[in-house]
Amino acid sequence: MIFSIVITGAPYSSQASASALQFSRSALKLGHSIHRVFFYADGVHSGSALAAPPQDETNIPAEWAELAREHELDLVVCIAAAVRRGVLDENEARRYEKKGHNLSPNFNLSGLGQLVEAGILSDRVVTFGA
Amino acid sequence: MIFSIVITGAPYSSQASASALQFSRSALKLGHSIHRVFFYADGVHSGSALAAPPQDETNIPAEWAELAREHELDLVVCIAAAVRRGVLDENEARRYEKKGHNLSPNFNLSGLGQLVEAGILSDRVVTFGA
Amino acid sequence: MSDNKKSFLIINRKAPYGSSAARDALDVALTISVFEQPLSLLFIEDGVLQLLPEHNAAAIGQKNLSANLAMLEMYDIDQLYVCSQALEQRGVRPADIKLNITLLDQRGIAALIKQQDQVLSF
Amino acid sequence: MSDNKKSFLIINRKAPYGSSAARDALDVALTISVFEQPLSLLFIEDGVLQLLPEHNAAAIGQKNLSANLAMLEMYDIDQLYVCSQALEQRGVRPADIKLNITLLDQRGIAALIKQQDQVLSF
Amino acid sequence: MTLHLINKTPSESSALSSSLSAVSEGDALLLIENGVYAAMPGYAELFTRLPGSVQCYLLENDVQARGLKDLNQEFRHIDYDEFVELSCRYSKVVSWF
Amino acid sequence: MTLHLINKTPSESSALSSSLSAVSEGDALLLIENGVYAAMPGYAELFTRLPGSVQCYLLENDVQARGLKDLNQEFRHIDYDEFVELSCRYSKVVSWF
Repeated sequence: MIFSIVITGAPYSSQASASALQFSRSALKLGHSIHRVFFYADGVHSGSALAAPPQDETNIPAEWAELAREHELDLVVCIAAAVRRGVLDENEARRYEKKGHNLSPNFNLSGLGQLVEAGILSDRVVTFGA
Repeated sequence: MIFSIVITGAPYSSQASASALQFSRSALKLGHSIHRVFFYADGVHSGSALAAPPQDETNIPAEWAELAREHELDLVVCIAAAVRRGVLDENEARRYEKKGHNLSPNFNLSGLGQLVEAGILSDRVVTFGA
Repeated sequence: MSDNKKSFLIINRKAPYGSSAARDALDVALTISVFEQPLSLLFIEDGVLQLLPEHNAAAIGQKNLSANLAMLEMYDIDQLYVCSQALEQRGVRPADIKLNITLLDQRGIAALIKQQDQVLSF
Repeated sequence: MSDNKKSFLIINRKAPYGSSAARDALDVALTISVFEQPLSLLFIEDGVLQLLPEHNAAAIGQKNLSANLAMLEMYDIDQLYVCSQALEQRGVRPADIKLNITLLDQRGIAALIKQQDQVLSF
Repeated sequence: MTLHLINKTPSESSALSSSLSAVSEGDALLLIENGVYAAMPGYAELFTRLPGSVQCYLLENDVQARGLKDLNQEFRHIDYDEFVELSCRYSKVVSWF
Repeated sequence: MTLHLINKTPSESSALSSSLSAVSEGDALLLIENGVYAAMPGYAELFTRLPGSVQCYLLENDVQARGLKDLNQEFRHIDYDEFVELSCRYSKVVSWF
């Protein structure tokens, strides 16, 4: 089966990203493929490279990054949702003349087309909501 | 009257920060003082220097910064809530060995003691919740 | 399923302005329509409040949702379904809504969901 | 009000783990206690679910809230009030809760709020 | 006496019902943000059991933003300046969200 | 046939009641995150009107995290692997939050 995952909740204020992570690990372990993970609304904060949770708590952005490296996952952060919430890659930082950028290197900013394309090409879309 | 303001919702996912901004403007206009504005939980995202909302929408972090400059407001972002959510000043970025920092210069990271002290020294604490 | 077409349903359950959910949902709707996929929008619970006319969101520093709703017609998105019970509970008359909508009861909502390939909720 | 003392009430209305609210509230409670201010905690609605024993939050990659609750006793925070109706609605027996709590009905809750200088909700 | 601040619709959280059961004589309710929807005609019954000494207010900015008309007449519409004044008049503000 | 995913308690949002009224014969309900609290004894009545063909599931990780015991026996406890399998078995997943 081809899955895509949608996450609309931020780490800490919702369990969405943590649940999606566990679901994705199980799906991959069972031999399914994950076409894309799409981070929308407050879900974009899962892509922050600056998050520094206490050592004894799950570092959700780091765990997504690790899963992405292992399984070549496509982690897409909605660009419009991200930019207004202060999650920027180098390009967007330049465009908006901001001094820094904070998108974790394993994530990509892109448009809502990536969500719709995922819906078209995947057998199942599972949303983890805020 | 001495007010303090508490904000626990992020811009966009909640109206909390925008409402608090309007309340604070009115309070100052009416001659009251604001001892402190405390950003807690997802409220910490109001302190992001990287937020780049569309030009025709309110830039909430920028408006807080402007109000703070005009009225010498004490804008305090809860350090524990901020660090785990990826809102860092230069010090914390160094401590956690992160390449960038994103706290807007008009905000300060500090502990929950600042919230409690505000509760003790203010006549009214008004919370704008998520 | 032929030619990579999938039918999409967007469920709108949240009131406008208190959060970005209503705007997020409409942005997705317009994008689905750009991809020329069959699309329906369902407004239930507080989602029906998005359809009230004459917003003035400038009063709270936001943009009117009605501009986005008007885009639906421009994009020929005309499958708009509204929960009649949600209107009743809130004391909204169907005539108050200026868009071309189809009222559904619970049974109709369940049937609409059943027909779709993908359902996205907001 | 003498010597800069204010009485604080923290209202806990949210279930644990689904959001950070429960943990945030307890962190504030401990800080208020460090400042040696009079402090009460009120658990209503889903907030009473924080008090159930034997959490195993490692199953979802979080830390147990019970460690934080145990800190309350260490800090001598003993004014713990619980809405009896909220327990009943959820089928929780007061005996299921291992902390030293005082049950309150609606009238008692209103009276408790009335007495406070500052009320913080989570 | 307490000013109760409610910012959620009756169906998006239990904020309103919690506040209604925590009200004392002489308190006030102020609906803001999505809370203003509770003044729609369909929800009138929720407020019928409030003591007569409890004043009810709506934040006009949020009412206008949402295009609301024909709201519950028990509620007085106020602006942000009056919101600040109410916060002064009552001895504390309790937020329900 | 649809798998309905609910992640909120009955009082923190209308997710559960919305999902219950949108269920068709042969669908399934899966409670996750705070949604699992709905299987507490006090809420049993909410599920009595479901068609018998609707299967009900609880995500065990979330049940354990919250220390829940003596839950509604109509619900079968599953782990994440079974959650994935259910998502395959039903033709789509609808999330209520």
